[in-house]
Amino acid sequence: MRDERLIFEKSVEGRTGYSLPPNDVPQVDINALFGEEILRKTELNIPEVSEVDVIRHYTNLSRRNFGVDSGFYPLGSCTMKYNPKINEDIAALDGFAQMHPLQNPISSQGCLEVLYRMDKYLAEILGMERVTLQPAAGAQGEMTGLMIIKAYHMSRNDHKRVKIIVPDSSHGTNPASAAVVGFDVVQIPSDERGLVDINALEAILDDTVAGLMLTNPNTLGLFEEDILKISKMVHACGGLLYYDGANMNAIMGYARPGDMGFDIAHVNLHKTFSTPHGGGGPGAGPIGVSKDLVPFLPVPVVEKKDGYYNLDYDRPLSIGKIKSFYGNFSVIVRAFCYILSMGPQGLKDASGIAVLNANYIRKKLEDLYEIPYNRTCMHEFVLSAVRQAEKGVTALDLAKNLIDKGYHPPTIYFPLIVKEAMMIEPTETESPETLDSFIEAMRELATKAAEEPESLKHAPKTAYVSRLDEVKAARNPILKWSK
Amino acid sequence: MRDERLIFEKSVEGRTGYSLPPNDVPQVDINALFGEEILRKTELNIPEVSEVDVIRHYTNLSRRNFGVDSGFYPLGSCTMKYNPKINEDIAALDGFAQMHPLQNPISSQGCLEVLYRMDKYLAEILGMERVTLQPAAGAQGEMTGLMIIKAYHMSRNDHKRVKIIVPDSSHGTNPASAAVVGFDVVQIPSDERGLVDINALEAILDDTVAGLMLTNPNTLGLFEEDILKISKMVHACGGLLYYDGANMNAIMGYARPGDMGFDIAHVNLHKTFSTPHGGGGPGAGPIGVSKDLVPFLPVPVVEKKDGYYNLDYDRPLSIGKIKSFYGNFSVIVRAFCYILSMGPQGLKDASGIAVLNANYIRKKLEDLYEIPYNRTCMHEFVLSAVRQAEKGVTALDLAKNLIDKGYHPPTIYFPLIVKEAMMIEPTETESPETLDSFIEAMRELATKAAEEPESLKHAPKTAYVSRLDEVKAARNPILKWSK
Amino acid sequence: MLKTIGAQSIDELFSSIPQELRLNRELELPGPLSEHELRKHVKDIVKDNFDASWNLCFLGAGVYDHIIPSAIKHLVFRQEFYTAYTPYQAEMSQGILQAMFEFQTMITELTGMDAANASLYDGASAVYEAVLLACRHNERKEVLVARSVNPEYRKVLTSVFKYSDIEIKEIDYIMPDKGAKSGTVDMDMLKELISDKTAAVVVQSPNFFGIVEDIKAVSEKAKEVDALLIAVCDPISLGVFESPGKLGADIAVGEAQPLGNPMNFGGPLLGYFAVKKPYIRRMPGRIVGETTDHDGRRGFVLTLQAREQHIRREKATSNICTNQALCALTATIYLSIMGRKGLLDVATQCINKSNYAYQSLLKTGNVAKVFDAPFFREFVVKPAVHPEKLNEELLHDSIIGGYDLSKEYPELEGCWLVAVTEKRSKDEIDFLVNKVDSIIKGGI
Amino acid sequence: MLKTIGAQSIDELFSSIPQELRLNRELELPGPLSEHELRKHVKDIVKDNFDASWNLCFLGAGVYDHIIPSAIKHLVFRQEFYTAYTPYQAEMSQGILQAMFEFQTMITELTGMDAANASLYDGASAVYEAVLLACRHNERKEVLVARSVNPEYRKVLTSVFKYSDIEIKEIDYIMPDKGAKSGTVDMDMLKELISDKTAAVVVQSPNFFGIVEDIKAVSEKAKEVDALLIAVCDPISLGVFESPGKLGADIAVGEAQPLGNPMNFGGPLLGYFAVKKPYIRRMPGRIVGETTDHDGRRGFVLTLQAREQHIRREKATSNICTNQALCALTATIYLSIMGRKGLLDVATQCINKSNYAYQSLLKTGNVAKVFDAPFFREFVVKPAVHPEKLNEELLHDSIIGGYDLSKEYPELEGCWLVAVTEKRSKDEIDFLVNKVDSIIKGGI
Ligand SMILES: Cc1ncc(COP(=O)(O)O)c(C=O)c1O
Ligand SMILES: Cc1ncc(COP(=O)(O)O)c(C=O)c1O
Repeated sequence: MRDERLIFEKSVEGRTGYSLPPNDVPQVDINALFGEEILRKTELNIPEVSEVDVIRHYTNLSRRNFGVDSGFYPLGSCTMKYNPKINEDIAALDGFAQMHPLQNPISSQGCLEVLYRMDKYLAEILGMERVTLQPAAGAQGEMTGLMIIKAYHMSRNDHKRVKIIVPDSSHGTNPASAAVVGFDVVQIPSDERGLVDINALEAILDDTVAGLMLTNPNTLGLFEEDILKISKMVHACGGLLYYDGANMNAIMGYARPGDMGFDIAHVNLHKTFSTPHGGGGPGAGPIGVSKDLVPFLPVPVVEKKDGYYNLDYDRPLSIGKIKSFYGNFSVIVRAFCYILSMGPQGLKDASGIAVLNANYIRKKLEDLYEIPYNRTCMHEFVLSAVRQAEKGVTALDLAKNLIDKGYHPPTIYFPLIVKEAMMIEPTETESPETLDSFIEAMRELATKAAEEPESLKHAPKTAYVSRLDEVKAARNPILKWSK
Repeated sequence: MRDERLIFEKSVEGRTGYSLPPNDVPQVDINALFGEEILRKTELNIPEVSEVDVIRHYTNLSRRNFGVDSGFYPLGSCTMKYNPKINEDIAALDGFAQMHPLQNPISSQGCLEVLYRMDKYLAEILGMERVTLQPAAGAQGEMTGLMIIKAYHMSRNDHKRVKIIVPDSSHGTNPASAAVVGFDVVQIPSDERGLVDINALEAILDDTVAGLMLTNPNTLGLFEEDILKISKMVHACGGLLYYDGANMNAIMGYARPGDMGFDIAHVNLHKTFSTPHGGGGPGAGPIGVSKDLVPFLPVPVVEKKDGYYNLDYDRPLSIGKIKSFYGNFSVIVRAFCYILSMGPQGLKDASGIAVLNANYIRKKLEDLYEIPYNRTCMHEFVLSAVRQAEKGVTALDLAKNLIDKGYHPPTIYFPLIVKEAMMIEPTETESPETLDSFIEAMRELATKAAEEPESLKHAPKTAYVSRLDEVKAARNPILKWSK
Repeated sequence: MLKTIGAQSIDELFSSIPQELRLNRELELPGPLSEHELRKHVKDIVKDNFDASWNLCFLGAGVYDHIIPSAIKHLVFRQEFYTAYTPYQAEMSQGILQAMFEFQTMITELTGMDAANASLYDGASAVYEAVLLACRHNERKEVLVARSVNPEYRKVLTSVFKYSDIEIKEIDYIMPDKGAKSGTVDMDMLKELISDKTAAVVVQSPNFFGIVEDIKAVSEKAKEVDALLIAVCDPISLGVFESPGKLGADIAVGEAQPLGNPMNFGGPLLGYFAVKKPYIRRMPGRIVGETTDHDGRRGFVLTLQAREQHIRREKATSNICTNQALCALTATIYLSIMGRKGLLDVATQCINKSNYAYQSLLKTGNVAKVFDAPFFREFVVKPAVHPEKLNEELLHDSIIGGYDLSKEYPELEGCWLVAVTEKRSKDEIDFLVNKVDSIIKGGI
Repeated sequence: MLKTIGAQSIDELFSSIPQELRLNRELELPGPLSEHELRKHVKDIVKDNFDASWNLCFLGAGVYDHIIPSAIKHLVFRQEFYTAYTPYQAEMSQGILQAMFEFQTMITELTGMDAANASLYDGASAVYEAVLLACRHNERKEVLVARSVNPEYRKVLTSVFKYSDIEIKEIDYIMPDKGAKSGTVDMDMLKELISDKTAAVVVQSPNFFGIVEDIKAVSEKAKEVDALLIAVCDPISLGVFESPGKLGADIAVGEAQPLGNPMNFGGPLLGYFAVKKPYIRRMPGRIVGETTDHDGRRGFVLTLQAREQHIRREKATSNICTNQALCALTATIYLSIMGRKGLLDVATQCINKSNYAYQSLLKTGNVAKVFDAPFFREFVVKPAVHPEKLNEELLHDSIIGGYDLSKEYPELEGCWLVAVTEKRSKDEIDFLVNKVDSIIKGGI
């Protein structure tokens, strides 16, 4: 049943699988029109296969993949909740999918309505004044937010603010985004509670600080309890606060970044708002801003006047554009549907149950695994496989063994501040029975790690391939197929 | 990764996965309205699960199934050709899927146009006068045809015609359909060519014969070369000829049942016309009839007058109705799309290549397998595993070993007149490379059967289950789940 | 490839077809069209259809416009399901086999029967198969069918057995002006016609008028003469009503399109077929059974095949081969998503909403009552304008009106059969009622 | 579950959130809506959209209305693909990993580059990532960008680097009345501005006006000062045109939406990114590499991760994490279905049909020529009525007209950028031409 060939290896000279209308206009002499030197001389190595070849090839490839529709996917920080099918159907409507972004607004009122209303909805959920839907993902939301921070300071002729502070538990995109936009990154440690070390923060706050980026709850799944103090401190020194909303799933309807003192906040629609992640993307990372920052939002902003939606480009303080057009529209449509399906109480319940589920697993594993910051967590928690590692069974080994048990493993080796980290986020869409069987699987692994560690070193055994050699791949990179 | 539970075994009291609008009208007191005795007293054992439970359950079930999109499916007589995706998309359009069959024809002109045109197209392909699209499958087409035969004779006050003749190579539905409609079935043998034995036919033709049912090419994949003679003989004695069109894929554009002397012919849209078989159905079995038989067609017939389509129920000689409404409409839509996509030459080429492919495999296997009627075949051929069976390897064993090699096995033990039959139909949608690898697999099995027969007795090994005990299932039938 | 075969051309491979039979011209057909042209062409056709996505459907009469959960088609159109053939090779078909086993279980649960098959073509074919089973079982030839059974089913019955030795007799329903039971089977007539020649009695509940029949009473009558009771039941209604099995039916059949299947202009539909134990080996169609594999694990196979045409040929219990498996899968997934509670909710909303529509129509004063018995999802009224005219007018307001009963019941001239499912909101019902009222007042 | 945790209520689990931060009211949001209500609600919104399924789209300007084979979405929407996260666990993600490897191979093949990543957000982000790579590579700060590059990309570039030390300078194109090369990069100005401070030159071909640029000439200029050449190329056009790699580009980037992705009101799009060998370890984003498993079988993993943010944090080559994998899968399947020949056919039809439209428009006498250089799929003309007005009128005939260039190029006031893909038939083009002509004659 194994067919390991690439689509290129199935190519047969002259075979075709496409269907186009005949050319019904005069044929242009391409050589004459463009001149030969500009035309492709060597034949393109694009596979020559039939439609049935393509269908079988990618159907079979899909069968070597695992999605949240295949089973439990507690990939911490990534919030792999169920993606309701109705949202897919709606996003696929011709009335959305076949719209050109540059159409006259008179002909795209439906699209603009969705954008306008999503701006309002997300602003309400985040406690912000307005939202731009332009960023294509969380990381681009961060860039946008950082550009706004920069623009804000510049608009006040405050040119010396070159630093962005990030905690050591932050996601890699936070410092990377700051660097792309041209900031200097300063990292501060976490304290013994797993929270921002207030003293360390204090020590570096000065008038070169442009802002602080924070995830709350943080990547340990813990709420930054001192957030009000922190925001006061940062504001006091003239900096702004950026909220990395990847963990927003924990607190919808319970608390809002705006109320915590954040000036800017992104949300990952592909996490909290249930849009599918597509095996890597596309996602969407809208950001909300406080009132003072509204003038800096990217253009265009959708406005409504006398029941008519229009695109406002005339915003002199705007940072400009960060992405073509208006963001990942069809992802936004899905999230729009999600919000309407859930309603206010539904969103709050989602957070409530996400937190309940995480704490339940945490409690059921705390005797067998080290849990560095073992107290009530939010929607996720991080355990450490240090005890198992002593026996030679690493977080990676545990992960690969979970594959054989039918689960997608948790995030491993993140956050960086926990050794042998396994970051477990069950989400609210999982049933108690699923949690119980996962707990059971994790407990079995712990027992095996203690009793017969060697038996855990050879997983996975049931996947399409056995353990893959990542070192080899990086050392001698083969990045494309060649004949 | 194995989750063997039935959906019932995943049920959790009180869990729900459905989404309905709220009841926005006054609540009726159901007890009072209907009286308690008529209301359900015990709780319904319908599973209580969430949407994600359902999605995962049936996604995973699908992964234990094999379709023509998974790989080669040379199931003889069933014509498992590729099902173009565009046809699925079109059949799913609201403008078709959401139509009620009893709507005023003024509001369903589009549907009626499809029916009207399909009638014409199929009539042309079959060489018949008109076609009814009502039968839901081949077998129901047979019933309909047989009812027409009966009605025809009756209309001529010819009451003694109680017999239907079928060859011993015929499909089981032929005699079964005749019996359902109340005919006596007479079976005639095949001769040494694998064709209808003309003498045997001669011998039983008399004025009690209502008709003869024939597949052409027959189930051995051989064209009944004497068909004109046969049809003359049957007609001469006052009988009619019914064409079982399951093998129509062999001769589209090359020859037509109407021209062969058949009075009635069905086609299986789910075979020749590429509509998917759905793991068992639905299909569609339209039948075409010669001019004389048009008055007997089931009602309604779609007619066109001044550009307007209407349903004609006023047909006094009609046999009445055989199925609700107008047949498996959405299957008909797919076949309609197929015909338009292929065009006349495309259909003829399909038959040409189907025949080419079958002969190619036949030639490449004839040295290792017994082929009882080994001459140029049409779209399929039947080999016999008698040589292998001598070593203890049956057609069933070979089939199960093909599963492990990634192929759906051919039809086995049919037609009944060939021992250890394997009926191979590659169809035109398979590439030479696919045929070659299948041939290779079959040759390997032949070699193994000769050299180490025991090694073939334990397949399949790579399927979700190993060989299933059918005898046990039939002896002690468990036909539903109970707690 | 031709070389391997030893032929010069593909045409040569067709030499067994006598020359005079060869079609020496091209088929007269349009095409070929590319995907894009096909899509445009079909869109052009489809625009002449008034479908229920933009028209409010109040038409039922055997096919119903229920809400269909989105998730269904994401599963049913998994390629491994819909591009497979009948699961002859069980080991590589466990997906559909298990699903059919689940379907059979759900159907027995809904109907209160001991076994169900894996589907028949539609309600109509399920009825004739049931009649065939009954007649073969008790070797009798007379079958009594209530006139309140869906006329499509009765027509099919009549056609199929027209020239056979099975005789179909119809039993009237109680006429409109004949009391509280009007619209239900005329028990007096039943008593009159039933005899020890009766193979079976066929009754439908809710019947074609939407009215709930007293299956129990009919079944008791049938039992007296050892006739089988064939109950035709709507599966959605069985969310609230007692199962036919409990009420004495021997065979329960019907149309399961309402379980998640689109209306599809009437096809494919989904016939279900369930029986009490004594009749299991007489059932038509595919049946899936549980067994074990070589390693002792549970698995599923097609079973009791000795009933079927490919083995028994003319002695088979039925001629069916291809069935409606994918529609059965759809129904199985529908029932899984709805669950016990959802099904009850759908059924209850159908009752509430149809009753609301009924009362509202009557309240206009321009629509008259016809029958008295309580109904499920569908009811008969008599508007002051003829249904045919009324429906034509309603179409202008994007309403697909009810069924004109005079087509099949001349005695119910002017009567209108209106279906109201859970899909219709109060606003939509009010819209219908207003339009009906104003059309009538407009005096068309 | 609460008992296990030792809490009384779910609310208690939120006690780490300071009381004053708790939202003590419900969020002000609509809903909840059931599936059916949601569908109705959205249909109501969607009816205000004039989409390209029923309007003829002649608008391009970076996003194109090509024919999309039906098969694509049947594969891309396999749940195992679209409901998966980034393939961090390679062994259970071989499907998407192999597909991304195939994508990378196809992109290198089209662009003539040595390696490609597994996608970026869009053409715009691909351009800024390329600029970043170049500046970091040769430690220079000045970047020359042709004004004939898509204005959306240029705007994003300007915004992103506004406050950084990277400086963006624009190079003009040759103006309409300035000979055969009008509409292409002004090489004189390029020569003037380029220097050993130049990190990179960014040129697009076909450029925003649809005109094919002389990448080779620009690249030769860039090479002279050791600047990198960043070529922005449309992947469909690379079916006929020589690859940027062969023409001297160091980095090839662009928008791959035309490869089977719907327009989706502008998102998601699909940025591709390919480089010559020296720059591989500086690439942004996910990269899939081939390796072997424990048993020596070929397999695929995310590789060269030491470039990425989750390992290198602020020193990463880029901040990108989530990308556009599903759109890349779409493009991969699109290219597989079209194949070498199909891609060539699409490209050729784009040339034929856009040229036919161009000639036909000019022939009316009411539409003037603007540039002289040959174009691909898209061209600039100057109708006698202002594009804005013209487009508004065309909408009445269900035509989505071309792009009003004056928005971004004041000097091209009155100019109209018209895109004609293989999707448009001769009849549709004639319809456009007639309407334009009659609108202009109507003198609006
Ligand atoms: C905490 C955190 N921040 C930021 C991101 C980046 O978001 P995206 O992948 O949408 O760019 C992630 C995603 O994994 C995250 O978990
Ligand atoms: C030769 C032949 N006749 C008749 C039939 C019955 O057709 P259907 O399954 O559509 O009822 C078949 C189907 O397998 C067949 O192969």
